[in-house]
Amino acid sequence: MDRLRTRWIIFSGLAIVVIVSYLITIKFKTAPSPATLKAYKYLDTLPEKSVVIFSFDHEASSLPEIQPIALAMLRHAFKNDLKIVGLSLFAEGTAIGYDLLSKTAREYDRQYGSDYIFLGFKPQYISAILGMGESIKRVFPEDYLGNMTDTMPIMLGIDSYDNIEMVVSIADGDRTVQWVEYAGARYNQKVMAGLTAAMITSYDPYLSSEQLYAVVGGLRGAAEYENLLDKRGGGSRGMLAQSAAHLYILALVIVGNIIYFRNRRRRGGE
Amino acid sequence: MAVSAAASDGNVETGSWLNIDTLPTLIFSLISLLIVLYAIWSVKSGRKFTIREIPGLKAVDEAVGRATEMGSSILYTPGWGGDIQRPTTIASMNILSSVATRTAEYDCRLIYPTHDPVIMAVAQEVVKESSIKAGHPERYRADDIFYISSSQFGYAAAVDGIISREKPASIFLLGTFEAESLILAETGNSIGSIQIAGTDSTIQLAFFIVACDYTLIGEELFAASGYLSGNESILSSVKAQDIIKILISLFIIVAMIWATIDPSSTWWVF
Amino acid sequence: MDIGILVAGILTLAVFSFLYKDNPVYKAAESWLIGLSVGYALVIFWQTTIIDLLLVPLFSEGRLILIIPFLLGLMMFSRFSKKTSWLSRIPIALMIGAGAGVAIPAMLYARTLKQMSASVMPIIENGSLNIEAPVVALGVISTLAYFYFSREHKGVMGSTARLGTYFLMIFFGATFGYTVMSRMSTFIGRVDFLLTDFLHLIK
Amino acid sequence: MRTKIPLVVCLAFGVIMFAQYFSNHTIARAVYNNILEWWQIIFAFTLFVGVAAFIKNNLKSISLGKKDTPYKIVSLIGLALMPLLAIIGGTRIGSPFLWSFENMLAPMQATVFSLLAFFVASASFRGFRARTVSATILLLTALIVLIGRIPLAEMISESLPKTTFWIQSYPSMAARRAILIGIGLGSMTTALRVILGIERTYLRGE
Repeated sequence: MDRLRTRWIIFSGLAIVVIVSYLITIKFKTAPSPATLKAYKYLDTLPEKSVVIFSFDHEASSLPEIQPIALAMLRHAFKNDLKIVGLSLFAEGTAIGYDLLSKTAREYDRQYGSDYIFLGFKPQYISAILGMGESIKRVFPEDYLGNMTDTMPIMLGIDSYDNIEMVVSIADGDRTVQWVEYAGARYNQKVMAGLTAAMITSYDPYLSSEQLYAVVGGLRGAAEYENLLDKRGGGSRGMLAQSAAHLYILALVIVGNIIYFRNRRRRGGE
Repeated sequence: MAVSAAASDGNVETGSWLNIDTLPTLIFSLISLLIVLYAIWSVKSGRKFTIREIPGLKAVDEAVGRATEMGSSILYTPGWGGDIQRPTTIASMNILSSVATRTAEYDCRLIYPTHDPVIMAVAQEVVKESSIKAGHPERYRADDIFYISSSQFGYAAAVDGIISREKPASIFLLGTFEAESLILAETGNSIGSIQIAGTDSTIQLAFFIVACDYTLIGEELFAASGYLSGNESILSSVKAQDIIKILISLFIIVAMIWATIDPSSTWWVF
Repeated sequence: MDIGILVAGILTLAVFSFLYKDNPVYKAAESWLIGLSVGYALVIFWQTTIIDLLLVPLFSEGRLILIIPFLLGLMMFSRFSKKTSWLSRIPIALMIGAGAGVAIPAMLYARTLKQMSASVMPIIENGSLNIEAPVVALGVISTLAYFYFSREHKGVMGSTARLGTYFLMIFFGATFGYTVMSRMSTFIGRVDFLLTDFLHLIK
Repeated sequence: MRTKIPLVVCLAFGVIMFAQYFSNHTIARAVYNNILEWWQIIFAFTLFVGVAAFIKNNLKSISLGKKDTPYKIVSLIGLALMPLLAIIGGTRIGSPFLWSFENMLAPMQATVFSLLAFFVASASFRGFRARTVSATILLLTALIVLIGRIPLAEMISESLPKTTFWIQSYPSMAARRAILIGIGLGSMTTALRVILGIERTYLRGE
């Protein structure tokens, strides 16, 4: 009973901390991390009409964290008039990817079929990634809306990774690794990622070896990107709640350890 | 590069049989292949192969002994994430076999909840065999090895409940864990059980290390299972990997000294 | 209110009810979720693979070679009968064999060769000490030593491996921190939905 | 024969796919492309088999009248609903199929995941103890990251976020790299044993 009561107190504490801090609006200046800055600069200096693949390699469960990152990067790409080929290597990323892509396209008045396209989902990701190195149209004979891919204006000059400047993998797991290990290693395709925070450290070695070009990580990464783009979004809005939650956890760990060591000393003294 | 080499032969269309760019990988693959074959041969030909002491493994006896002394039970669960084909699940089964032998010898109760009916069936076989091997087939209790629910949090809540009610003296969390790791390890910790955990997921490992007494980290889990089961196939893998690890370490040391002396050289870049 | 948001809001609250305790409402919501997600995957796989890659090329383009993977795919269903279940091993063997074959060079290149190369940095660069170079090299080598199983961890090997555990703990610590960050962000995202879309407390 | 054919198939496709990596030849590419397609098609069938097994297991426990029967029925209805909606209204934008995804599946999925925030909180109070040197290093690093990545850190000191990045980019990255090398070698040796037919676990489990 006691155990449950502490649990409920801690749970309610977290809920209150996050909800209250979310209701307050404070604008933070979030200095960009080197990895976010690198991603931003790359997309910023890419010539107009360059083609970028956005791959939605995540499940619906990480949507809250992934969405602000994806939106910020998509906005940037559309703003700079880059052509976007969207796809998904996770079944659940499909509908989400199309939704985010068409939503941002509307903001910048970009046309489906000529400025962007969504190819949909392919299972067996390794085979799909490798196949696109040979022919994208062969892996995706039809787009998500059922059009024949080879009839779409945007696809006229696009055949394989040779025509793609960058793959942006929006991921909550190790799908980006497969982009790096198959498209990157085999076809020299440049890859960068938008990742959930939990995955950031897993990708550090790839970032350090430059197999992965850049990373925009977590809600914080989204906030940094929004800041660079000078367009407020979900990342910036969540920063105060995020900070409050971190401090709450910090306090819990410290208090928990104080109790633990006091008890241990008391037991040791007996 | 390979294409231009082919072009000079006058057959651009067919490409060359050997892609020169992949030569380092080919050489490294062949060397690794030879090392693995050597290791397989050496283990098969009965050469004695020892594995270093793994603290978590040494604690198995302690854990069983303590549970017996206290007249309490042991809880063993392979986590929610894996199916029977996963290497971690197989490794977990190998360790279960040895734990079950001890519990049968000491007549200690072994509780094994799982999320997968197939894993349940295999675990029943394993524990039954171990009880027979220990000379106490009557101490095998099929009802203690049971299927709970395939839902992640349903499984977590149920195991959580079992831990709070039965208060097992020792808990083994070995296998494929996902988010439920946190819930189980925390509950086990709060009732003061000895906890031995092991998995290959880095995120869950972080939680295990702070909440459990012993943690088998990634490869250690596999090595431990090879050690306990004497499986030639696993042992030869462990051995081959050890040999290659030495080569890699030497490579890094030599190349780093070289890079310091002759900064213009780049022979270590592939 | 938009009916979709209403449904989403109610289901969100049903899932959150688990925080109080495991209850029938949560269980029903979760079973519903499991069913929907399997159904969703089924539809997507049917469209993107069976229609696009198999039926259309096979029947309208006449690529007869696709009969082979079609038959191999059907063999998977032999698992449901004890007598024929061995047939399903053939397509599984194909996938596992092909996967293993592709993986060997890819793993060795991307995870081993590339990572080895990237760990090499000059210790002294342009006359000044490059502290990161020995840190990275020592980190990689000592962690590899921790995962070296053929010898007891005593003497030099023992202290190197011990150093390796410290590097590992720093990595796990950083991962831990970022994972906590991730979990909080997910919750904040749901709070955003509840406060903004569902309850309209924020404009 | 029952083991031999699969072993031969595994060996053959393993060797072909290994060898093609090192080749640019047109024939090698064509063989490779075909195998990639076959692989995708067979993979889709494995999913269908999984769904069939899911239905079978649920029906079985319903027919046995177990305690969780109502939940199994709920699952099965959910499973049947999605294909049904897809057949009736298609899967395009504005279809009931996508509506169900966006308003039921996705929000529930995300909410289930967000429950973890709470368990992290309760575990930080009760489970995360600096009991050993290792656990202490781990906790300290975690706390540095937790503080170093919030906007507050920059207000306290410029060097706080910098320290975080340094830890992340060098010592932490080095350990992760060694783990990666370990996993790479482990996968490689396993793959070799699979191709050579020494590792046959996948042939069990029927």
